[in-house]
Amino acid sequence: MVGLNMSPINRHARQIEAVVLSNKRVGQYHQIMISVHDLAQHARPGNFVAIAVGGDSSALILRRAFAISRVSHRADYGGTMELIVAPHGAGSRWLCSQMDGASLDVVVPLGTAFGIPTTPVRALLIGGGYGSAPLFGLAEVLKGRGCRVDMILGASTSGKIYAPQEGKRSVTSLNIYTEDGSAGATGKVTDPLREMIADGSVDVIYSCGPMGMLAAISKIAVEANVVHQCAVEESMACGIGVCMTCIIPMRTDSGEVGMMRSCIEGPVMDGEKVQWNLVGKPHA
Amino acid sequence: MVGLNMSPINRHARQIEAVVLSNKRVGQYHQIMISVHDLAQHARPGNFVAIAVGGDSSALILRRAFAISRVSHRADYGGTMELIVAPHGAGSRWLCSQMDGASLDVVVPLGTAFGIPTTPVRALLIGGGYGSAPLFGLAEVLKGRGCRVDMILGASTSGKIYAPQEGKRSVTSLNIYTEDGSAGATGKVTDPLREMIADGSVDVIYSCGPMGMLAAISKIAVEANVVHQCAVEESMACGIGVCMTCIIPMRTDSGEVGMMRSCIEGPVMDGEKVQWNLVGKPHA
Amino acid sequence: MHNASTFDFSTKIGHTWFPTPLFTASGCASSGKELAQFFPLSEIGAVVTKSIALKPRLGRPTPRMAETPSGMLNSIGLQGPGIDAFLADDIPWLMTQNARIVVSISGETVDEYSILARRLRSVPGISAVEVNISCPNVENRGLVFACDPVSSRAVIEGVRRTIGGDIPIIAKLSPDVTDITEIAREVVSAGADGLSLINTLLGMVINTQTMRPHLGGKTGGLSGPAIRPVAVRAVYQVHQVLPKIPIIGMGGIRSGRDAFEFILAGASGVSVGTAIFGNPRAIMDVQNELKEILISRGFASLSEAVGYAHREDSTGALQRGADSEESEG
Amino acid sequence: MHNASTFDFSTKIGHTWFPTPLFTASGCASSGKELAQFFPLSEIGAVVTKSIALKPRLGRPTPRMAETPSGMLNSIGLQGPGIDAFLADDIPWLMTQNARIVVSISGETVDEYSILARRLRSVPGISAVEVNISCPNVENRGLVFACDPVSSRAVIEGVRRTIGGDIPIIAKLSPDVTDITEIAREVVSAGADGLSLINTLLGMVINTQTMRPHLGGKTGGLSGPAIRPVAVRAVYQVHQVLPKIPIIGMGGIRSGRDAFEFILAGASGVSVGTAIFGNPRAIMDVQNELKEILISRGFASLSEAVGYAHREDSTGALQRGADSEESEG
Ligand SMILES: Cc1cc2nc3c(=O)[nH]c(=O)nc-3n(C[C@H](O)[C@H](O)[C@H](O)COP(=O)(O)OP(=O)(O)OC[C@H]3O[C@@H](n4cnc5c(N)ncnc54)[C@H](O)[C@@H]3O)c2cc1C
Ligand SMILES: Cc1cc2nc3c(=O)[nH]c(=O)nc-3n(C[C@H](O)[C@H](O)[C@H](O)COP(=O)(O)OP(=O)(O)OC[C@H]3O[C@@H](n4cnc5c(N)ncnc54)[C@H](O)[C@@H]3O)c2cc1C
Ligand SMILES: Cc1cc2nc3c(=O)[nH]c(=O)nc-3n(C[C@H](O)[C@H](O)[C@H](O)COP(=O)(O)O)c2cc1C
Ligand SMILES: Cc1cc2nc3c(=O)[nH]c(=O)nc-3n(C[C@H](O)[C@H](O)[C@H](O)COP(=O)(O)O)c2cc1C
Ligand code: FES
Ligand code: FES
Repeated sequence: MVGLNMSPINRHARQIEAVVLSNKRVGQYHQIMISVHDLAQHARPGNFVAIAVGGDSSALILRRAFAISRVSHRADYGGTMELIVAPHGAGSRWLCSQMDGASLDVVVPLGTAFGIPTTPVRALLIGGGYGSAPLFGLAEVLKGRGCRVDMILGASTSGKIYAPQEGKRSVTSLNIYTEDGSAGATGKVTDPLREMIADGSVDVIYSCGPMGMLAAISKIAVEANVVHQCAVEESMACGIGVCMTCIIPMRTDSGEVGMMRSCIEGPVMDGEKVQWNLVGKPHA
Repeated sequence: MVGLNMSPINRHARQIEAVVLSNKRVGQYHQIMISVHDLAQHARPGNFVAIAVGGDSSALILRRAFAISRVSHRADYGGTMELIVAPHGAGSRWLCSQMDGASLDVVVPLGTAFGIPTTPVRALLIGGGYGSAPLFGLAEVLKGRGCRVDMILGASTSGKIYAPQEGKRSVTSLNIYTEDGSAGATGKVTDPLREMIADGSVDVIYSCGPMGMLAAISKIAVEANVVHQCAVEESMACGIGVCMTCIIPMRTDSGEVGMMRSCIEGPVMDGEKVQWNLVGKPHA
Repeated sequence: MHNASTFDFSTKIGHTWFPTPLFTASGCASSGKELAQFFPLSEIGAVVTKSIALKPRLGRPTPRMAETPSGMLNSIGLQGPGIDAFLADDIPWLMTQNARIVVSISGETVDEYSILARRLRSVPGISAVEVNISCPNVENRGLVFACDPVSSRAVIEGVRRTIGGDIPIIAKLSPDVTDITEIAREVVSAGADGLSLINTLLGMVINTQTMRPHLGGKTGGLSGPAIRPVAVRAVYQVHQVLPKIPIIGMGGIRSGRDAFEFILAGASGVSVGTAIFGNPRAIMDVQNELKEILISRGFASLSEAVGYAHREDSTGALQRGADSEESEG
Repeated sequence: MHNASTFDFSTKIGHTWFPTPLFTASGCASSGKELAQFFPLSEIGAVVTKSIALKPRLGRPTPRMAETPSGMLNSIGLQGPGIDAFLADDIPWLMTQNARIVVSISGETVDEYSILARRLRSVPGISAVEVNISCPNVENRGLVFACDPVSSRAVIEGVRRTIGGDIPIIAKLSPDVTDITEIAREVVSAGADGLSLINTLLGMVINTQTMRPHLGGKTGGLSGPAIRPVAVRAVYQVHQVLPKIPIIGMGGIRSGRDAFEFILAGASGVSVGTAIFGNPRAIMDVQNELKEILISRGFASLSEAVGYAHREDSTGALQRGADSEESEG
């Protein structure tokens, strides 16, 4: 097994007022840049933010979770973060409608981060839809550690592929799959997977995307005995570990099934331990 | 009694999308101009608008009522309406925070209007706080009919007196009273009233303001046998006559007490008929 | 895919058919007059009138309402003109509009309900009677009829006996009970042809300025989107035990999606109440949206969708349009 | 005008004093660890832990939550480590934080509650036990204990007998009953020192994509601002009949104004639950705001304000600050 550093969870989390610095449409997503001051330095690829939505008299009482896509430093604003937001329901649509200068109530940084290998490895990053968002930040870090970084992105259609020009610089290879063939190859990200990892040419897989995709990757990774870190996505009420709504069935060290909170013991989890067949199923 | 024309109720009411053309702070109020297209021509002094507040995912499910202050026509936008809004609770604060270009969901015009005399009369207009808003539009109409228009405005403090320069043109005399003496005379609008109407020099009183003020004016008007039309303010859930929350106890033609809807049988009501002592009291 | 012309949107309560499943909620549309300027009343399923009592009533003092998060409290106290004036004025006017009419009645004793039913029996133009039993029973320490199975049964039996077999009876239940299915069973076995679920929840707001209960009547009825999950649960529970009884679902409906939720839970009609206060055309909007959703999901008729959420979980089960992108909002 | 230094913010349940009336709501703060990084747990009245069962439980399948207008549904199914692991891990940790601890217990049978009480009896550092009786009674067709006066009494009697007289018992009631004052009287006469009002309302959301109940557990508990008027009403009703019994009020509290509303209705403590999910520091914010409001209204102590909305309507009555301009929002 590759040695991976897990960063301590939520130790630096704070509730802050973040200003929207820019909000651009990119395909079917919005690329939203917010100022987060010195909290930027504590964010690791895989961490997420929880944002209050709907304004002062909102009927939406829960925060919405979004992966931190990239962190940077701007001379004028200090630390900034980029989010890639799909306008899905009322909350994310509200967020996508916020204009430059709007102020957001954000709790950040939250959750586990992708484990970073201590030695250079060959990494395969697999993203589905907006799941690619945190992978570009991760790619940068991995490249900085001398890793080889291959990336596969997939989505139903080209507008749902998020692959910014700047991001591609950190990637050794990038392959795109769409189900309707509107960009890249026609098919799913799992199509080339077995072959790519069969010959032992990949040390670790990092993935982020829909649960079905993560489960399929996990199956293949387990068969090929490749480490697989995946960022899961379960409905979250609190995002900070107190409500128990976001649980994922995992094999514990004692071999039993345990219900782990994906907000605090995740979102990045060990794909091999997740009991994919038990997700959303009644348990004894 | 002076002959007064009551306009038919809500016949022209429509639900429209109105754009905010301007929003200025004036003392403790916001003067908000909205475009209402051809509905402007149907609005009469005393009518009100009902505005949805809080945006798309608002927890505030009821409309907020505001008197129409003035109606005008702008070459670029067609019919416009001006509202004078006090930032009171969540809904009115939201409205006051809307910027130029924001679009509002408005039902307009609603309710009864001040009766306009068919012959020139001597009219006294009394406004409390933002209650002066509809009186300036009324003053214009009365002046157009050759009436003498005296006005008394009152509030707790100067910032709550709304008396725009343009509005004063239609008024023969204007007297201001504040309780803290920060503008005009120190005292209440009712202080000079008995004297002003004692000598038969006033044919009709029009009033708009807090219920306590309207009740006090009514008492004096009844004693002096002067017609008194007042615009009342009761909490309204629907604004269109279907919910029965906004009722005011009135003496009916048969002499009994009836519960009249202030949204549709008001807000302009005959002060003499309102049973002020029964407002908010349990009835047999 | 079915289309608007072949789709069957009608619904049935007792022997009466309604062309659409959209009803006004009692007390939220008065007797229809004020809404008629926003849309033709004949286009919806029926106007359900404000609950009418035997005698004229002045109702409760103001304030009669308080807005609450995503809801409101009301305490009207059944203000109304009494049955005589109602029959003389409101029914004939509604008939001129070609509206279908459901008359809601309320009483203070079991007998009063029967007397009201007798007055309605021979009135032409009434499609159904809704019996609002969420009223205090003066003969039983003011305990709300709908909170007691025995009183609930007595009221419905009385109305059934008096009104005869022609006019359908819809019993309107309160959610403020330990087991709403128990009350539902009682009123159905007592002769109710349908059920209206739910009336408001008992609530209170304290005015933090005066430091007293805000409403003139102290407590009030909670309605609006805030209560929707409670209403959907009630409809689901009752449909489960009485799958053949038509239910008019209500509680916070303000979009076609909301109405669809009630239909899936087991309602064969829906009422729009509080949403009218925010949008005078709400019921028409809900009606159009609901029809569109049902058609786009491939249902040939409303009745096919009624109670669809109860179907067994099996791979063989019909999985309609689960990949569609309609918003949950 | 009193000021922060002389104002008495403390509250008492049984023989136990709490320095402030702010409690976390059970199940909304886990065992406190995750909140400790946002504020020191010792600053609030007490941490009420997630209801703990005898054995470890995995709980219900996901989805376990659905957001609803101004509220949410949850269906956790009392996932937890069981009493042994809880006592070994969570209590000692909370003690290192100098937090006051209220342990919430839940059982499936009357006996289980007693066994849990016996386990707690000799554990140092526990300020009170909250008995969550909104759980299905497996010995009585799964009927929720709190929905039945007989079962409610049996649970509290059992806990009282087992735990002895030292640790105060707080019974937590469900609003899903016809008459909450009846249950309140039963549990108080069975030995409860205080009451927690209210637990969640039973609700359901149907997923209009899958056309099935959205939650893994089908129904869930409704919480948040949406239910506040129901909770305030329950507190008001129970305080009216049991004015001497301390009540911890909860249901949608997210500001000092909301907490003040519960205090006026008759609560001598308040819990913050769902609001924590939207704002990790919510309970501290509520605590600071409540204190400020009470002082600005001229109360010398919290206890002076408890139930203030019940005072008689008379011109002689104290009318504090009715002209102040604090917002109702
Ligand atoms: C760790 C994590 C990271 C995420 N990162 C991103 C991202 O980078 N970009 C992005 O566009 N989206 C991301 N999501 C999904 C995003 O949180 C949801 O799309 C969003 O919450 C939907 O809110 P809504 O009001 O628009 O939709 P609604 O469907 O109206 O939301 C209703 C409720 O369901 C919850 N919910 C709905 N969909 C999801 C979902 N897919 N996952 C979790 N909760 C959901 C909401 O939080 C809300 O409480 C992430 C989710 C998680 C848990
Ligand atoms: C016919 C009419 C004309 C009005 N004209 C004006 C005007 O020109 N300018 C202006 O500033 N205000 C006016 N008001 C008052 C205005 O409607 C309220 O200030 C506003 O509704 C408060 O809403 P909120 O959300 O800010 O306050 P909140 O107190 O949070 O509102 C809570 C609920 O109470 C109702 N409510 C609160 N205060 C009042 C009130 N004074 N009257 C009626 N309902 C109330 C609200 O509509 C809402 O449903 C008028 C009211 C009526 C009935
Ligand atoms: C202002 C108001 C008045 C009401 N009056 C009655 C009534 O007279 N009779 C009745 O059965 N229900 C009455 N209701 C309850 C509604 O018919 C309906 O059951 C409830 O409001 C839930 O639906 P909604 O959330 O769509 O309003 C009233 C509700 C409101 C808000
Ligand atoms: C996610 C969640 C879990 C809960 N778990 C429990 C529990 O274990 N025991 C309990 O007595 N109440 C539980 N409750 C109910 C709360 O303690 C509280 O009574 C209710 O949510 C109302 O308060 P609120 O609106 O402030 O959340 C839970 C509530 C939520 C939202
Ligand atoms: S979202 Fe609350 S515990 Fe994870
Ligand atoms: S506000 Fe509804 S009847 Fe007047």
